[in-house]
Amino acid sequence: MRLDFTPEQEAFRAEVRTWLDAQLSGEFAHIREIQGISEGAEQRFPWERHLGRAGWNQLSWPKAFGGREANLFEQVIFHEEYARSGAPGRLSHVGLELVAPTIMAFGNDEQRQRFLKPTAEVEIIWAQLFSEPNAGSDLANVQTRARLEDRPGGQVWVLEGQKIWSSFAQYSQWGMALVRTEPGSVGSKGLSMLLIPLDAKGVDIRPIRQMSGGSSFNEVFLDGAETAAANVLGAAGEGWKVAMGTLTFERGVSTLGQQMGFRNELDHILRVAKENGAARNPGIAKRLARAQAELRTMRYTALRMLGGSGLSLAGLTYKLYYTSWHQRLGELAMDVLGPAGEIAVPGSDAYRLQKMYLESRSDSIWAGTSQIQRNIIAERGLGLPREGKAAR
Amino acid sequence: MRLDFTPEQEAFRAEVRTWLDAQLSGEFAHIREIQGISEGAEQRFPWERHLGRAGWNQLSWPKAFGGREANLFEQVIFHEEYARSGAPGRLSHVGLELVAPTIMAFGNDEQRQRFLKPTAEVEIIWAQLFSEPNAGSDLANVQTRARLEDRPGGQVWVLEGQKIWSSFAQYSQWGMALVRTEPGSVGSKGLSMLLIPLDAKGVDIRPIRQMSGGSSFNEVFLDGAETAAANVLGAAGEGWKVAMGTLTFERGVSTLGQQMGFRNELDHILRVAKENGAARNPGIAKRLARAQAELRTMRYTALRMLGGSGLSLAGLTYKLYYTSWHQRLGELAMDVLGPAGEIAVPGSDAYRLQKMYLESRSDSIWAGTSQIQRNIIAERGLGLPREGKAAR
Amino acid sequence: MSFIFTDEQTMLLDAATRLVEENGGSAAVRAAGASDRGYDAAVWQQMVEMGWSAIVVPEAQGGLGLGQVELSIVAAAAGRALLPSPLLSTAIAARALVLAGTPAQQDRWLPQIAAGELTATVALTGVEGCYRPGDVAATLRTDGDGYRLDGSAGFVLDGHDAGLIIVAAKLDGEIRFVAVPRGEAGLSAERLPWLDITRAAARLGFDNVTVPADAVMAGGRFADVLAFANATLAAEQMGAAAAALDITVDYAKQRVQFGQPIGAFQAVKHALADLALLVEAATSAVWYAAACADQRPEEFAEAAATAKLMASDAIVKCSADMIHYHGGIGYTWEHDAHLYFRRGRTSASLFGDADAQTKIIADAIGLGAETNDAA
Amino acid sequence: MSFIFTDEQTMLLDAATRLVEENGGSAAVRAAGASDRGYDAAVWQQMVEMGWSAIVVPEAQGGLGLGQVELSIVAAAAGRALLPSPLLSTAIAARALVLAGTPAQQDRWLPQIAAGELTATVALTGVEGCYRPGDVAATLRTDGDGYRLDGSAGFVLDGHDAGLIIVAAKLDGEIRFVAVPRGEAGLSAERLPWLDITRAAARLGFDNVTVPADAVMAGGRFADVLAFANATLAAEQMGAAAAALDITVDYAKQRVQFGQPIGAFQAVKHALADLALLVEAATSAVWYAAACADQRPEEFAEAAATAKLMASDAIVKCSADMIHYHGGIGYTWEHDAHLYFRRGRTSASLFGDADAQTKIIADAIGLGAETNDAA
Repeated sequence: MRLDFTPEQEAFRAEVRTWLDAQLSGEFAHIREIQGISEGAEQRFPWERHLGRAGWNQLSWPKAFGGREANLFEQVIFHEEYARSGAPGRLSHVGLELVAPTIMAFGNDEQRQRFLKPTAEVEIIWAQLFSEPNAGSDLANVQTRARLEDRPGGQVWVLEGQKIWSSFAQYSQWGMALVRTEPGSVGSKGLSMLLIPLDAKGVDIRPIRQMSGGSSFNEVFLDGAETAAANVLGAAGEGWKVAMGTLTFERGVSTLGQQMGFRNELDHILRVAKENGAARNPGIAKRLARAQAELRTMRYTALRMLGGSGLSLAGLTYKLYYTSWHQRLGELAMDVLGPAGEIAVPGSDAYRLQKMYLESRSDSIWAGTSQIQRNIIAERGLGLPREGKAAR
Repeated sequence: MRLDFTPEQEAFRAEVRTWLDAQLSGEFAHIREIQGISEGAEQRFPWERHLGRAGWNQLSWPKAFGGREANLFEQVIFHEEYARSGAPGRLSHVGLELVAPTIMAFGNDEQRQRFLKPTAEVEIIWAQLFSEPNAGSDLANVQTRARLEDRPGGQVWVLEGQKIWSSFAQYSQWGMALVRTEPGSVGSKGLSMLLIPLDAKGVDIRPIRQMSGGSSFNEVFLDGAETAAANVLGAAGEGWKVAMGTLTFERGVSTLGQQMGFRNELDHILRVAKENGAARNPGIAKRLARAQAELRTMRYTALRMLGGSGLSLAGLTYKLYYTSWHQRLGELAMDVLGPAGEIAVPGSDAYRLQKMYLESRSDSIWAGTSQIQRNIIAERGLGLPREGKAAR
Repeated sequence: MSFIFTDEQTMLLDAATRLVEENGGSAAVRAAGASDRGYDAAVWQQMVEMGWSAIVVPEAQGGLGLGQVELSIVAAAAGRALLPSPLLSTAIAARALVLAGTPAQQDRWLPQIAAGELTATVALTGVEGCYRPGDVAATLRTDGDGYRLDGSAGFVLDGHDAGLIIVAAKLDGEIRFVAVPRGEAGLSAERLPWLDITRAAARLGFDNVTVPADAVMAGGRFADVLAFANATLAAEQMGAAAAALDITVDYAKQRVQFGQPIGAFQAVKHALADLALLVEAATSAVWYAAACADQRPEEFAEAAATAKLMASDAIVKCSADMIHYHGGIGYTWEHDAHLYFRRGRTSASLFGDADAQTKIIADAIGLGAETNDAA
Repeated sequence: MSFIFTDEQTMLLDAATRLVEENGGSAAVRAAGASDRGYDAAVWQQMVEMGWSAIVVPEAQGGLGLGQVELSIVAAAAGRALLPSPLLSTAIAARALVLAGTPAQQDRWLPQIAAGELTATVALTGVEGCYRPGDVAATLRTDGDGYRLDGSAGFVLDGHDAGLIIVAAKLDGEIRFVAVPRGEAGLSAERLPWLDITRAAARLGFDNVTVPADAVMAGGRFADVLAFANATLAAEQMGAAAAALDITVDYAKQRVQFGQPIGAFQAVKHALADLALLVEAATSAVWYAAACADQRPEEFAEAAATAKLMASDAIVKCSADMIHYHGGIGYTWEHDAHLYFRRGRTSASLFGDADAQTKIIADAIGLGAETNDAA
């Protein structure tokens, strides 16, 4: 139980900070201004490519794939420094945090060779194509089909179906798609994980306007879209196993970066509360103090989760905890602003915080609804029995 | 949508008030001092018999059974005045509010003749013998058995089994017992509702000490207990139907009396908060105001429920609403008292409110747990589908 | 004592429900909210023809002389569909005229309002949107025989469009209402980019606006006007909350995941049951407040605050859960869930937020002094 | 940086778990709590033999010189079973001596404490049980070369039994700690009829108690002593909360209703999952505070307050739900659920309730002035 970093780790922190400061006061100074998860894509991609070329995107990767093999603490330090720098979150998140680890774990050498470096350097932006209109919480209910067909250049998978809620698919060149490759199969059997090019014919990507006004999510219509037969990750028919592997990567070190984002949001709210006098309302002050206490607690929970071995109860609870915290923070932000917060003039505190308030409503839906999270905590964490089959 | 009473109703109110004031400043003056649901039984029974002889216990009953056939508004008025008088709640509640209406609805003339008058006059105190150790929320899982046997004086039911959570059974002469009369039957089939004498051989009543220290509940062991064959309510085998009828009587006009009890508790807490300065804490003041708002709301919900026709959504929500309100009131009482409330000297504010705090924890358990209530609201009130059979 | 509608009230409810069903709907509501006016004038004309603009206007001034129960019936019906109209703003302004206006003022304005020839609104707060008397940011000063009005007002419903604005303004530290017709020189109005996109609110500016002496009303009714505003708004909120619940319940019956409707899962079922509690509580509180307005004025301030508190809880929670239990679809712009969610937040603060309402209740139970620092 | 126990810490945890399992249990805990002392001296002797009385005593005074992490390990283990002992009171008193005592005072008392020859406690509040400096109700006045102590103290853990009492008292308006041995003339102690029946607390009276000059300690450490008290109490609460959850989970796996274990119903399952969140949060906060105590003193005040807040939430909610999900059985005197519930309420207020803890956190994030009126 040690809180301090070693001198080597502190030296690494200095290296990260120096590098970030140099970039963000120089060529990429403008990048700090970008707020919100669906803004400023055209400026953010050059920055994310720059990070990849400097090796930061692949910090923890094995050296064989161009990584630095950074340990947990170095990763923690990098994410802390990155968030502290004020640079925005990553549009390339799906590729870096979900697809690349999946390729490392389930891909063959050829796939690793072909995809990892361009993914790290953000030459390939990835979309995750898992959910469907009728496969939300019930992910195994995938209906998108793929069949092998002969083509002059060799066999290809031909895809038919519709995917939805694909973050940033509108910017993506490739997608990782969970599809049904065994006709007539149901549930988690008969699925395969295909890597598919999105700039090909038969792919139609339509951004979904979300209730906050922006568009991070997309519908992806697959109507005869093709990908080479070799672009299956793991064996054909093992798609469910691969998908479950992908989902475990969601609770990686990047959660610490997310937390630093939360820290920035809370600091923003604190500043507003002090400026506009809301902090003098004892009820508001207590809620601010509680938000602070819970954010600190969350940080230590994340470190316990990352530093421990295996899937801990702490890890299982993490998403539900931050979801609830973040939605309450959104409400607190609006209460701090008062009715004036309902009037959003672009660039104002109210504009940024109102956006956060609205966007936080999606937290309890994506990446496993809060109900799915509670099922997982209860069944996997507490060992409670599954419900009768008919109720699953 | 009228809030006022007619002159006749106001005259009735005056009659009730005058009568109660006379009794409570005379012979029964001491009765106002009794607090808590498990205290002072020896003084309370004479009072309750007095009420019965004066006709108040059977106010709403048909004249044929000795009642006054009072309408809803007169009942509302009586319960308001009774609670306002400061007299304690009824130990004879089970007989008056549950057993008597069940006998009226399902009994035959002989049973009505025999039981109703002594029940109204509290010559018979009744226990409800429904729950069992393995039949709590799952009431249909009753295991207590009764079989008909021949005796010199005629056939009798002979009972074997164990009942539990019977309020005030330690004072009761008779019990209304849901038992299994068809050997081998399961669930809601094959049950009968028997009226059984409790002062006979084969009946062993053991008070259960509850976490607040008092004993309102009992275990009732039936080991060869007997009751005449005629003492079945409704037909043999129709016990479930009768039991369901009984449970609907729980949401009667007496809920208004219960509310006046809540009113007295909130007033007590308000007085303490003003005296000890807790009301100057803005958080406490807000919670007190909210408790007030919700109690007012509850009163109007109860009037809507009683004044409407049939089983309304308002009626279905009522128990869950007051349960949650009352448990929060218990917590608020303790917060108003502060740590000093943890030290309970008999007779002090802390003693009474601490008892209320502890006793309120049972609200969410008895008469259908909060989970059962939510199922009922969702399925009967909102028309949501039942779960898959395996999960029921 | 009676807890059911009269036959006349039931007929009004049925007619209102029909009107709203015929004119509501996602596309119509969105288009009306986004229009310059903020509502569809043809729909308002239908409401006028049904007599809604005349409900709270006394018969002496050509109105129907009905009560708060009737007003709440139509407000709740409109609230269900979030149907935009000047109903709420005009009714509150009419109330203010009835409460505080002189006979001459009432005779001048109320017949026009009842006939639907004039829409009106109230301006009760400054740009911060709080409703303590001290938050009023418009000021009257004497000028010859009359007065001049300066300052500003925020969150004025339909404030850019209404034909008459009843402005709360300070005269020597006391709040007085003044009737300011649209088009008066020095009156400016700017529609606000509001979180609620299904109704219009404006910021008003008063720059040396001429106020004749006969446009100034009696003082002392600020809290009363607010109470009527909140009781009426609460009815609207209650209707919206009930609709949000109903829509979510319907979806939960139809949406299948894991081989059964999601509404068969206890987690969803119990969450919706909890919403039903809130809606029922709001319903009780709203009708109780309406009945008090008409029959027990001494209980009305507390009852109106209670109704606002309960109805705000219901719409805020029902609309948040409406998003959640619809899943991804509920988070899209195209789905109506966010319209209810936006209405939830803005209506909860309009005419005084939960702190303001608990303050009124605390006053009523003798905690007044204690909660002064909480306001 | 590391988030796991050292081998030594793991051994301590295993040994503590064993000791508590062997000596806990409903009957033993109830009997010990109801005894005159409020604990079983034989069990305390075992703890002493395992070195628990010496954990926070420096090696110079015969202690183990270990830290808050080690103290929290044993406190959490004892908390799981609600096992009564003077561990908490004595450890906090030892902390107070280390923080505020003179070398002579430390040399006099700490070796006896480490050896288990002397139990001790702290008296930090008046009879109202609040912990602002102004709530201290004991007063020192000079008397010749020494002092006299008057006044009272409330909620003193083991205050009727401990051999030494470290009393917070006001001297010229400043809080100083004084060491008062049991048996001093003018010191009275009365065990309180406390809601918590598994541990003893007393009200102390000081009637002209003689306090020699060398019994008075340095000033200014009141908040520090409170922080250590809360960090240690939070560990105990966290252990109790985890036990309440574990017992309830076990019951939910076994209790069958409607043909399946109640733990298979989503309603129960999800409620227990929510409790797991609270327990995990408390766990994180408790170990973070313990590590700060030993390694980051500048963060300790906030971390201790956070731990107390999170651990109080966990024990209060887990114990209330423990009653509920056990059904009728959980409401009986014989079931242990109410012991956890009682501990939940009393421990949440002991050494400062949620308002007091949020005040500390608010101070740390620069909201100090703003929340003065909330305390």
